[in-house]
Amino acid sequence: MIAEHAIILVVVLPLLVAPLCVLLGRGTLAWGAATLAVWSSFGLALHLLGRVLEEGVLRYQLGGWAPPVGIEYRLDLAGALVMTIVTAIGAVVLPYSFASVRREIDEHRHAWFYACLLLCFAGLLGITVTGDAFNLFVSLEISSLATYVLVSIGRDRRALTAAFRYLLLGTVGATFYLIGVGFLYQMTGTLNMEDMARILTEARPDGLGPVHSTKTVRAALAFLTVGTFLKIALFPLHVWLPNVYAYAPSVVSAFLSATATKVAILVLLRVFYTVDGKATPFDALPIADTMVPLAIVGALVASFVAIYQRDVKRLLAYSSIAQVGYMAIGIGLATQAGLAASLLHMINHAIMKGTLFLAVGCIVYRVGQTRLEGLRGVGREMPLTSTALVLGGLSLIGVPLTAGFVSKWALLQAVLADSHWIVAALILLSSLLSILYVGQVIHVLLLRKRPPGAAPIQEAPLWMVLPTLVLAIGNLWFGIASDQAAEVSRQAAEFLIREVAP
Amino acid sequence: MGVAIDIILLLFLLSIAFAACVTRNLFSAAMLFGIFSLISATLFVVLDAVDVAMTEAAVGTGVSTILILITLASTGYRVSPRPAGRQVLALAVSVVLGATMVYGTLDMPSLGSPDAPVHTHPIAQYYTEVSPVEMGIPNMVTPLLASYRGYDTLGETAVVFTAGIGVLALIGRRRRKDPLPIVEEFREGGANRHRVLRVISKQLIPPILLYACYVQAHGDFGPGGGFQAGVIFASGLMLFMLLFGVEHARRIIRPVVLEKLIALGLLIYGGVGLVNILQGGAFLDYRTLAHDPQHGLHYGILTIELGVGITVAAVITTIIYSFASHLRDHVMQRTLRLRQGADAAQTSPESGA
Amino acid sequence: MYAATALLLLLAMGMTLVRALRGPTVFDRILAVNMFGTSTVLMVSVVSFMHHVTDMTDIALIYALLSFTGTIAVLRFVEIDHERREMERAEQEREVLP
Amino acid sequence: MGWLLEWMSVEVALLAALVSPLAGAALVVALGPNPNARDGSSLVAGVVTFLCVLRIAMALQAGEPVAMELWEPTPGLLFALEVEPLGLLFALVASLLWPITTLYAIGYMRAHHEEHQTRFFAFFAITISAVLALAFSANLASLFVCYEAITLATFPLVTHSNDRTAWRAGRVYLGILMGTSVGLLLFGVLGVHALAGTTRFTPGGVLAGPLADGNVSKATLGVLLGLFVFGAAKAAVMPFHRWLPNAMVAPTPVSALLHAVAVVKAGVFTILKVVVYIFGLDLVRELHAHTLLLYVAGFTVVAASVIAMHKDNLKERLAYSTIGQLSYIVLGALLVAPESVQGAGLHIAAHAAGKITLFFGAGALLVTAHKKYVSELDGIGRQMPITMACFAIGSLSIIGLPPTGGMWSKLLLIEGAYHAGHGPVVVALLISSLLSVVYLLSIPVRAFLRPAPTAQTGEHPHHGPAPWTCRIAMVLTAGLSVWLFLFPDFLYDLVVRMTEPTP
Amino acid sequence: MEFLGYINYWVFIVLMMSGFYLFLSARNLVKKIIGLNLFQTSVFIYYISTGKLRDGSVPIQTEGIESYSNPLPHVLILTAIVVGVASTALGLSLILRIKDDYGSIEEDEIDAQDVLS
Repeated sequence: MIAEHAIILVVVLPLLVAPLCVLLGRGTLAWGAATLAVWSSFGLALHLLGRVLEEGVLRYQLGGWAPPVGIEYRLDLAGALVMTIVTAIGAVVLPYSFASVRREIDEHRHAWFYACLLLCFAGLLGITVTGDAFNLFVSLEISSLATYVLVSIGRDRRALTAAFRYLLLGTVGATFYLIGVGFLYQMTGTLNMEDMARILTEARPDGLGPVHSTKTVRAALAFLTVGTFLKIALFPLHVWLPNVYAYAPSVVSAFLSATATKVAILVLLRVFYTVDGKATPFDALPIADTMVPLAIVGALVASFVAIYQRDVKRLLAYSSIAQVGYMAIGIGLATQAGLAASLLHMINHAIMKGTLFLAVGCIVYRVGQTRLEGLRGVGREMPLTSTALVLGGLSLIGVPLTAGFVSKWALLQAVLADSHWIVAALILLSSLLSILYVGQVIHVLLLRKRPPGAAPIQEAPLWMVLPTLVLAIGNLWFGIASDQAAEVSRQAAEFLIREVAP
Repeated sequence: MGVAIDIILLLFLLSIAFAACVTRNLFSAAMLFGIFSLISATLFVVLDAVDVAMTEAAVGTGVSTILILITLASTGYRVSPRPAGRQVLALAVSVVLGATMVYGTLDMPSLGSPDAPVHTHPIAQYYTEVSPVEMGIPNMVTPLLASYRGYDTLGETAVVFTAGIGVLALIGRRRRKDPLPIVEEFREGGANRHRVLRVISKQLIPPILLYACYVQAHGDFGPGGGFQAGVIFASGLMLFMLLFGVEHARRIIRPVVLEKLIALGLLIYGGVGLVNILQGGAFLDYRTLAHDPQHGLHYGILTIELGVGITVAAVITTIIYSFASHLRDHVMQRTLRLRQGADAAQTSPESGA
Repeated sequence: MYAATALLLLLAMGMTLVRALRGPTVFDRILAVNMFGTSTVLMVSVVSFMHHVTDMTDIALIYALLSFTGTIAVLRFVEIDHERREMERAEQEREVLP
Repeated sequence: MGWLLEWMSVEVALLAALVSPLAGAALVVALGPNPNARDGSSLVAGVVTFLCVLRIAMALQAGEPVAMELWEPTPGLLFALEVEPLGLLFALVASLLWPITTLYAIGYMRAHHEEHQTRFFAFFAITISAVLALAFSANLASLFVCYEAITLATFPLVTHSNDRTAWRAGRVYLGILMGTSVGLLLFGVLGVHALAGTTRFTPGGVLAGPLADGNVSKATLGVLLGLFVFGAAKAAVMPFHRWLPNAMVAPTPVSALLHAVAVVKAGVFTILKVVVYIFGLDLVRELHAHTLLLYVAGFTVVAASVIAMHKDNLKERLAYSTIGQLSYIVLGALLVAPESVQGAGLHIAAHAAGKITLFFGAGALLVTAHKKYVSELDGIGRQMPITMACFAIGSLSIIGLPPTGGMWSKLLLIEGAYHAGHGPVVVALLISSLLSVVYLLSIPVRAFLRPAPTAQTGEHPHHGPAPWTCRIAMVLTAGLSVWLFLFPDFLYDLVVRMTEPTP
Repeated sequence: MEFLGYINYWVFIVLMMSGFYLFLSARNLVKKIIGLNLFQTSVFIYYISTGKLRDGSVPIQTEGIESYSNPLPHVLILTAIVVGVASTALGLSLILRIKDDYGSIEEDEIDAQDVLS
């Protein structure tokens, strides 16, 4: 029975444990319930990934109603991949959160915090698995609203403005998405993605060519794309991101940076391939011509700005914008290799950003702040944390034998396969910039001396260090034995592209 | 005739939107927004969307406007002038947006055209022709909301739940050991000076609550359902709060109870789905609930509507309580500060300068 | 017949709208909004009879209830704001006096 | 002794050559608390590694193909090993000198009372593993990965002393090596892959096809060649040479093995490999860019020698000498005459044997007599005769005089330059050799012929000879230089096979 | 009549533009929220317009009525309204907290304080 319903349980379990957390009321109990829910989701996600690899697309009719009438859950390989990333990061973050949350969030808010974390988690998973364009909007809003709360629940007042700005832009993005879906609905009469894709290729009732060539559908695509760009934080729509990641509680920064943008990218893929796939959006709109330059400029500008940041979390946030740029480049190429590289980078970026933010969280736990000046020499006294930080940093730069290298390599290859020499050179330039900003952090943490008279610092508690190290080792593991991840992302890309082929 | 009403209402909307853009006074902007919602709700009635009209009226004119007003009461109505450069930029972006949309409308089917894909797609017929027979429920929106797209509604309930938790987490009153010192005039709170208003309005509260129950139960046959009922229920409680003060209202339904109710509603909804799975059906397949599938559907829809109603009523009440408490604390602190200042000024005249 | 009623109602709504837009005092606006709500209740009822769908009267009822509650709420918050301004004025006077 | 090695299959030997240094590193860490066992295990690992490389050499001599594919994380990034003559030569040199250096390091580190010796030996071993993997890489992609691994593994060695200068040097080191490799070398690797569809080292090169098909212009290929020459900054072609003198803050065994043999040779090795197996000699000859690059390398040769003359610090003088000598090899590669390429290959071995001897000498002076500067060395030969004698032999080898192996490689280089018609290069080579006579031979001359500064200061009048392990190591390497003079045939065969690919 | 068939869409576009303009140009946070709500409400009007069927009736089954408007957009907008009010409530409570912590709800004054800290 569980196998049959796994696809829905993976989303619904955390969704329903969230109110349970509130009923339980106490922070520790809520934490326990949340951890159990997330871990079982992780197990189910692995199970689903295996099945998708074996059997192809999985389907589930919610309420027992056949698709265009009811909502359908439809899990393809790309979805399963992102789902696995999200649940894996969740499974690592939750044990970590116990100590960190106690330090950073007021006691009476703990149960609410875990409830919101679960809702955000469930919303993100819902996006990965849904086959219905409107249901995607609902899931998006669940995760977004929960995110706004998560960001602002800490004690830093700057998180409030960050969350507010995120709320405004996020709502605009979601509304754009809604407009796009509305246009598509008007031209197709359905909300099911596959049904939409089918009708888009049909001839119009008035006999004027296929539906996808109408101006309405083009406008719809434009709205969907811009709305999703906002969620992805693609340059120049990234303004909300740095402060959100910088001032949110550590656990939230780690979780969001590793998952939220990835899921948003999946939404983009859904728009481009699953919904509009057969109409090949890249022909209808100048997407590649705008997306690749925006992405590359974004990667450069963000890397450059990151160098001048004096706050570690802000620095990492800007680097996230740059990394999102890489993924967007891969998608903008509109080739299978590019798409596969993007998906692979998605996995790897989740691991490395997760590592880095968790490691920074360990430091925050002991030091209480993230300004670079205040962290001089801290790494020397926290050897395990700084090991994780260094590994994550190397991966971010893209040093061989780390995860970051493999995906950057794949991306560069995809770029060069289309002879975009300048793009490749610019990607390398932004990698060079990443050496500078990562080097700066490592330099301050490890090489500078603690100011005289500073109180000695201990290593963070075991339950925080252990998850951090697990992810850090993931960086190495996916750098050395990355063939499986690469194979899965290649297959996922192939599947998405094959959907395009008529 | 419908078209004429439609157009006049749209003209009203346009004038309000322009006024809202131009006005410098936040209070009038908020009031205009209220009217805007009211008119659009009327427009929804003209466009046959009665359920939406009910919700928009309850939410737009009711909840949103009042929340904005409470916020304004504690933040003030002052607005600093906007720099011109920013206005030009905003205008440019809006025009680009509008141009894209106009471009999009060029190929749209005209309003109400029966040839539009929205109406020719088989699912449209399914919802209007098969569904009443299959479900035995005259209001086509209700089964669509609660069963065909019941999962969306679960998500919607989760969103409401999140909002409730979020507001609690942000401005919910801390369970502090030392509560704020209470200024005596505020202890009673509410409109205690207006005796007549109090007496008259008090009589209105039970009908409102009763009416909420009617809307909850009658959703199968007419406009209404859990969400609308929840909002109406909450507005009844809000009336009570306005008349007798938030402290009193908090004693009637304790915030802790509300918090648990928020969770309970969502759990009821999800629980139905899990029971369906245990019964061997798909998630939210109510037909498994009874031997006769139609009965099962009715049970299921009633139960989840109840869940929605509970969560929504609890969340809206919680939100309004939290906002009102926040405002009250704000006013009280201010008064205390001023009093202390006044005392200090009286005792030592030099310090005032 | 219904059409004529509807048109006249729309006229009334338009007039109240002008008041709501022009103000000039807060109480003008509040009154206009309240008035507008009442017209809307009537409007919905008229539309309901035009369509022969009696269920719409439920909506009219809700509008009426909310309009009442809303007006009280608005007045209450205006009152609070008024009190605050009084206090501020008192504060300023005290600062000016010494 | 062939029978001794026969029982091991070639594949096993290949893997074992890479794994045994790593295993050695693990052992070193595990045995850290017990210095004797730790250092012993390090030595044993070195010997085992060398034997494995020998086994591979025997297989190659016998004409067996030695290749294996490890894994392919993403398409185009294939980790594969394939042994060819040049790689074998490099691996032989590195693996032979590793146990010797270890022997030396044991004495040096203990006499110098260095801290963190466990860490030192562990990273040393990891570096060697990466170097061997680089030497055996079957394609540019895996070569690049190894190249970066070497940079990272040596970083802790450069910053070993953990003081301000060390960290500053570390920063320059990492900055230049990482920056050039990511910015230029990686771009070159990807460019090759994009143009040729493969990065496999193929006799005759892989880029001639795309050029013939008109997919790429000569100018682009010239730029590509430039990316490699400057991108492999470990070769220290000016202007990317500054990391090498900086890296001299590391303990002397590091300078000796890594910054005279393994790391810097990884750079020139990369360039040689690229010229021979990616571009192909014929193709490079057609590119106008190669002349330009040739003059850059030639300038480096002369300039480095001039700078070396002005350095009083012994290790820095040797560092600049290394820069010059490395550019000899780059020159040899870029001259693209068969003789010069052979000479370049041979010079990898000859320079390694010579320069390591010199560094051993410098280290012995530092640890025994606490002398860092050339000007302090007057008359020291009488107290440390073995050290200074070996130093003299090493100097001869670098200069290219008999009875040392350096003579053959220089001869081949000059011959190649002459055949290729590059007169100025011949002149540059000769000038540089003359200069090296001045800056290198002057040292043993001072040590033996000048009188000691007779107890003016009275510091360390009788410090005695260097530690015995150091002396053994020095004698071994000096002997190696001489042996290369007497029996160059084995290596010569190898380099010839490189330029005349077996069908 | 063809022109009238599009007027809903175009008016909705103008409404949406004004809402978006208010959202972008305002620096007062509450005003931004009001603009956002106008923007969203206009989108709701658009959705409901798509479901309208000429001569169709309220989608509640009644004797003697054959054609009904499509109820699907109604359901979608019910959900969207709820989502809208949820984010409005969250936004406003954030504003209250910002007012508490910064003492202002004007964007540039808050930014100025953030830069200083």
